[in-house]
Amino acid sequence: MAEHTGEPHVSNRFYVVIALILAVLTAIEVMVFYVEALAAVLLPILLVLMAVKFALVVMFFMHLRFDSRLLTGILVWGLFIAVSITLALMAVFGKFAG
Amino acid sequence: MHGPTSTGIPTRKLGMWTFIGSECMLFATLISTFLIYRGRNVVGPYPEELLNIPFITVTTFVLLMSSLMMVLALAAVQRGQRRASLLWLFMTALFGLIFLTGQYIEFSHFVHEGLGLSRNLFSSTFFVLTGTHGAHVAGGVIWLGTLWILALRGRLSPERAETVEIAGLYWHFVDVVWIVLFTIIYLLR
Amino acid sequence: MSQTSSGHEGGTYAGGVWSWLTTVDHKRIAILYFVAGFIFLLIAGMEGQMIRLQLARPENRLLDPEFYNQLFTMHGTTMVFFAGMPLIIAFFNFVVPLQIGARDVAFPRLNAFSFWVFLFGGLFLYASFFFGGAPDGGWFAYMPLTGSQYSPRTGMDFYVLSLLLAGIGTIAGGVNFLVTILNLRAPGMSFMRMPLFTWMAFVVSALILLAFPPFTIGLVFMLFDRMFDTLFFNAAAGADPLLWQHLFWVFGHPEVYILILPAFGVVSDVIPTFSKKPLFGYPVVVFSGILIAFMGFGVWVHHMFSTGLGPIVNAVFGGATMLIAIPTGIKIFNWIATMWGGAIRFKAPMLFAIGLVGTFVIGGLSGVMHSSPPSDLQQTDTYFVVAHFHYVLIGGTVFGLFSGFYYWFPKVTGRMLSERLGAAHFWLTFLALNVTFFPMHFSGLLGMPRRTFTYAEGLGLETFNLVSTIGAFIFTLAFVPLVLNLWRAWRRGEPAGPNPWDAATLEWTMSSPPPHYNFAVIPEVESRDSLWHPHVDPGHEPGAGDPEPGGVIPRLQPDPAPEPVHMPNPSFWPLILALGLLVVTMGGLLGLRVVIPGVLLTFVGLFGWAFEPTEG
Amino acid sequence: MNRRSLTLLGLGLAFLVTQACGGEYPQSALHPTSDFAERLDGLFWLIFWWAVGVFVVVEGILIYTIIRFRARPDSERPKPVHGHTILELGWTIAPALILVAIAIPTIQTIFVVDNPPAEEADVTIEVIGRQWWWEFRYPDLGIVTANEAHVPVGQTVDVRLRSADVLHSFWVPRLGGKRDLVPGRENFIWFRPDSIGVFWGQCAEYCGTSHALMSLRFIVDSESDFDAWVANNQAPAVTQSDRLASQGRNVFLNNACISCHTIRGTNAQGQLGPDLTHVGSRLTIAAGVLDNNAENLARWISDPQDVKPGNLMPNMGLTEQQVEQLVAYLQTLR
Ligand code: HEA
Ligand code: HEA
Ligand code: HEC
Ligand code: CUA
Ligand SMILES: [Cu+2]
Repeated sequence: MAEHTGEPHVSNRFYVVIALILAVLTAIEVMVFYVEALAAVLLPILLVLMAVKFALVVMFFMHLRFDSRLLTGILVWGLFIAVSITLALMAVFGKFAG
Repeated sequence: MHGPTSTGIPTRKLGMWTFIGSECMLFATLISTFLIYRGRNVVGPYPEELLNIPFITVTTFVLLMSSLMMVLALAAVQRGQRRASLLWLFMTALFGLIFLTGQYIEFSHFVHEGLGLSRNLFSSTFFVLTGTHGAHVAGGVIWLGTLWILALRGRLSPERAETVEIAGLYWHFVDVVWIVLFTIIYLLR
Repeated sequence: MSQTSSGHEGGTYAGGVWSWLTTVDHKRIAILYFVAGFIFLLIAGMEGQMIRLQLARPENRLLDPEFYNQLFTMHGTTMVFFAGMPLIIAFFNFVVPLQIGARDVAFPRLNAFSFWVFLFGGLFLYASFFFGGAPDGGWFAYMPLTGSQYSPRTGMDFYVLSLLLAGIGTIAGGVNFLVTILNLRAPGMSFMRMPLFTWMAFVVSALILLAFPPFTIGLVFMLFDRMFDTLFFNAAAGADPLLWQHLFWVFGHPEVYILILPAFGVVSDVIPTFSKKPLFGYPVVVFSGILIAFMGFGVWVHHMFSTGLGPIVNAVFGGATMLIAIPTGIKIFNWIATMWGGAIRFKAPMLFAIGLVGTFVIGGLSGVMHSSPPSDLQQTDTYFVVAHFHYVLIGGTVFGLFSGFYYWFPKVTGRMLSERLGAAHFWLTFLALNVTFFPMHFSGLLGMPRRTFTYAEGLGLETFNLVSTIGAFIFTLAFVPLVLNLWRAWRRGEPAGPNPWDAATLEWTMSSPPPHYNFAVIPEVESRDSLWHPHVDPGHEPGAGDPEPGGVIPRLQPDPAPEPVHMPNPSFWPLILALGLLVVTMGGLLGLRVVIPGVLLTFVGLFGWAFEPTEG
Repeated sequence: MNRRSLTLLGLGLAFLVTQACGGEYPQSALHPTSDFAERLDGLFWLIFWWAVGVFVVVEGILIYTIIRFRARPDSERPKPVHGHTILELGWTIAPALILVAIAIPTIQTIFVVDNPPAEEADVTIEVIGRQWWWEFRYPDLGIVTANEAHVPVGQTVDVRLRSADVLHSFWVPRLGGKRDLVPGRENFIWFRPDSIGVFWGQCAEYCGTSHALMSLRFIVDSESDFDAWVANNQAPAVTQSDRLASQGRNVFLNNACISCHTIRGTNAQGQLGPDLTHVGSRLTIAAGVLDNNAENLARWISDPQDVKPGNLMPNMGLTEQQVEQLVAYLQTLR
């Protein structure tokens, strides 16, 4: 059951590329925020971009991509409960009532 | 004390990950509160009057880049490149400090505009939420500082890279939290 | 890394107070937890009995309301956080490493740290009695009553600060045991071979990690509202005081399962042992436990049915709550099925285990009555609820813990307890429980609200309350045989030997008490019930050392250890760090001039810890 | 040991049940006298009997098992059994079905009791919870009173719940279940009383020192009695002829009393305490704690803190004589 852990076989360049993508995504986020035309779809866009950035960091900077699946499991469970409770609470407080 | 572990994952690393799993709940609670109370203020100043997107975008960028510094630092330590390790560890901590300074400027601006901690629901939730995150960053900076000193003393040999990796996990998580906060607090209205 | 080599002296300990202050050994930390937790149990129990004295007759003027309100608040808070939890963690500490074939927990020093902050939290809470009075907001401290406007005394500050302090240790413990069980299992100890108690320890650790943060944040909000006038629960500022209730119960309901699942774990180990039959439907029992824990996060609103959240919310959470009856039922039936066709030996641990199965059901069923929102509209905040949760907490948690106490005592001390005294203890406790709390179902339905320091004559509640009060004092009687039993064991308890109960799991393979290093050689596990598994030890000729006819051959640990075993050094940094945090906590009341030295001490502890040359 | 204590328990139980059945229970949830309370009651008994069923089955099997399979000297090692699919399905599905049987009526009831009354309410009462007494307002009738509400039998009463300070919970068991009074929110409960009488209620959410002493009365009148009560309570306070009483009136109006109490028709317009315009006509004082008679009034006025620790009415340090006069006055306020 022991899996490979420790340093991933990726170069510094790879990390720089990821960082660049992150920077670009952040730039896009801020841009769409200012574009009036997108106001309607702002929410979905921003949430998607946020999720992508999140995923990039945990997968590559935090090595989940190369590390034991167990670690991914731990994070996913934590996130799952956390997000569910957040949504449930907001629902109870009528945040989705429109 | 115990040789190969049942999962193959180093014990301290696994510990950090479980801790991170728990931290998710911590920030989720803060974020829930922030979202539930959004728009329920009875007195101003209101967020849209004060939030300075361009400014925060910069600090956000800085924090993102500190994550890059962090991975480079880890890689350097793993490869046993002492000078590189020193440099990147220092940069990570430095960027962290810059972020904190930015936060300090933002906070004092708000207070100056009459938005004290107990002014309205926005200020209460905002300060406690971002403050908790800031505290995490500060803790990370101190941690990185000690690692830097270790490196300086030449005590960060590749065998002890795990220590840096764990600090890195923590640092990246704090960064990830900010990615979420940035969107939720500043961009979503 | 420098380490002690406690090999050939058979793992004996250095004695003395200092050795206890600096110990990082899970077995000794277990004992510390147990003693502290038990003392808190007695204190809280006496508070419960004072409550009963006051309620013995209507319009009684024995205690004034201020004091009564402090009593039930301290009683509840202590029982849940400073008796229930530490007693459970005591068992985690002692049993889990032994059951998975480990020599200690993953982070021994963190383990010691957890204990010290818990202890300091408890002591800090009780200090309130001497500094301006104890907290009096009830154990769930509903805002706004507990805000600075309506509770100007420092009592609630003690509540908030002590629970924050203890909470740090609890979360650290959660990390520690989760990692221990994931990472330190002996070769062959796959998940599906783990004893049920370890399984539940695993699940509960996960529950702790996910349930405590919301509470921590809630407490921080309350602290800030009280000290810095933030507005988190201030209706005038547009906030909703109900948020506190949500945050508390998002934690609170999982918390009650944190309190019950370990008890279920104990019972799932005890019943097979004393029926001489492996657990019926092992995988199902495991998964129902996981399911209970998981569902526990989706039912919190059932504590708020009367707050008027509307039909949809109530329907959803009521339904979700009912569902939990199914996995719990599965456990109950599997336990019975385990006994079915067995050869049941009514030793003290088994008595308490059977007692749990019998009485927990009562509490569970009253729980289901609560889970229907409309019928709960009559029951909530009455003694009917008080009856419910004492049946599950005493008939469940306390019975489970006592079962485990009688079960593992021989392993911990190497001495046997008297069965007759054990039986007396069980029957008296069983009697006390029912005499005290059964009448509360009636007094509740007949109109007695909880948290009332007195009740009017003419409500027809006199008899029920009197009976309850009598019952509360039978509990004291029940403790007599226990105390006698301990005294007797200490004076002339028969030596226990490695496996007095002919049990199947790894903790019974080494001498009792276990050597410092637990396992002289890390075992290879081939099956679930290692010691019952046929021909574990080919080299052993039948007869010699077999526990009893029909018993199988025990595979024992060699003693002394063939070669030296390395164990972590004792360390006083956990204590220093905990002290630092205690001072910071005190600073919460005494101001910056105390906080700052506290922070400094904390850092001293942290760095001393970080640069101390040991693992973990 | 075993058998004896079991029989003992049996006897005790029987005793308790007999206790619960006979007798007067003015605050009992088991003696409903309104449509609302009857719904809750019906649902409760439905679940109760299911629970009894489960209880009997489980305990039955349990006791049978431990007796039947107790270890005997001759009993040899039992053979391991690891599972039994049919059985396990059985004890998963059976409870599920029982729960469905409970859930359906539950949800039906929820949508009745958590929604506003089906038909137009005949009487609307605003209840404002305060530490530690109840203020009742009849917006349509222009009546303000405290701790005792009158309602007509057989008509739908709509109760609107608000809090002036902390959480409280409105509970008159025989008329309906609990609903909390939450600062910043308005809750409601409703019921149609179906018999005349005095029904006791009590605050059911811990609200501080004297939470235990925050009770109330709901008095269900016949139509005519109710109308009479309304007429009487709409009128301002009667003016005194009696000497002692008018002296009391002066004491009242020249003391701090007026800063907290309202007596319509006088210049006493305080808001902190209960409206005393018709205090004399109430059955109890101080939120159901004392019967309303001269002796208790005197006791209350001379030392309210002793009657109800921590309540917001201070000890006024009045002379015997002033108290006597005040009592005379208050009693005339019918
Ligand atoms: C050990 C702790 C523990 C446990 C295990 C439980 C278990 C359950 N609890 Fe309880 N509960 C508390 C501790 C616990 N509770 C405490 C401390 C409070 C009060 C807090 C406070 O206000 O101070 C409380 C309060 C409480 C309330 C709120 C009451 C109120 O304040 O209005 C509710 C409401 O739904 C509830 C429900 C349940 C249910 C449905 C279960 C279920 O898990 C029970 C499931 C078990 C069974 C049902 C029996 C076995 C099953 C079978 C034999 C199968 C067949 C059964 C059926 C088909 C029904 N509990
Ligand atoms: C594990 C949890 C637990 C346990 C075991 C108990 C045990 C008891 N509880 Fe309590 N109880 C709670 C958890 C628990 N309780 C909670 C959470 C509340 C809610 C609080 C709130 O509303 O905020 C509560 C509330 C509560 C109330 C309601 C108070 C009110 O609403 O006004 C009452 C009233 O009777 C009560 C009574 C008792 C009694 C008589 C016992 C008995 O079982 C106590 C048994 C006695 C002992 C265990 C020790 C006795 C031994 C001795 C005294 C011997 C002396 C020894 C020496 C001197 C060496 N408890
Ligand atoms: C500081 C405010 C305050 C003052 C001054 C005050 N009261 Fe009160 N009074 C209250 C409050 C509050 C209550 C309700 C107490 C409770 O039931 O918790 C009350 C209750 C009463 C009641 C019982 C009413 C009922 O229906 O239960 C009477 C009678 C009464 N007061 C008379 C007096 C008299 C006479 C005086 C002057 C001598 C007086 N009060 C002065 C605040 C005050
Ligand atoms: Cu009002 Cu309790
Ligand atoms: Cu619950």
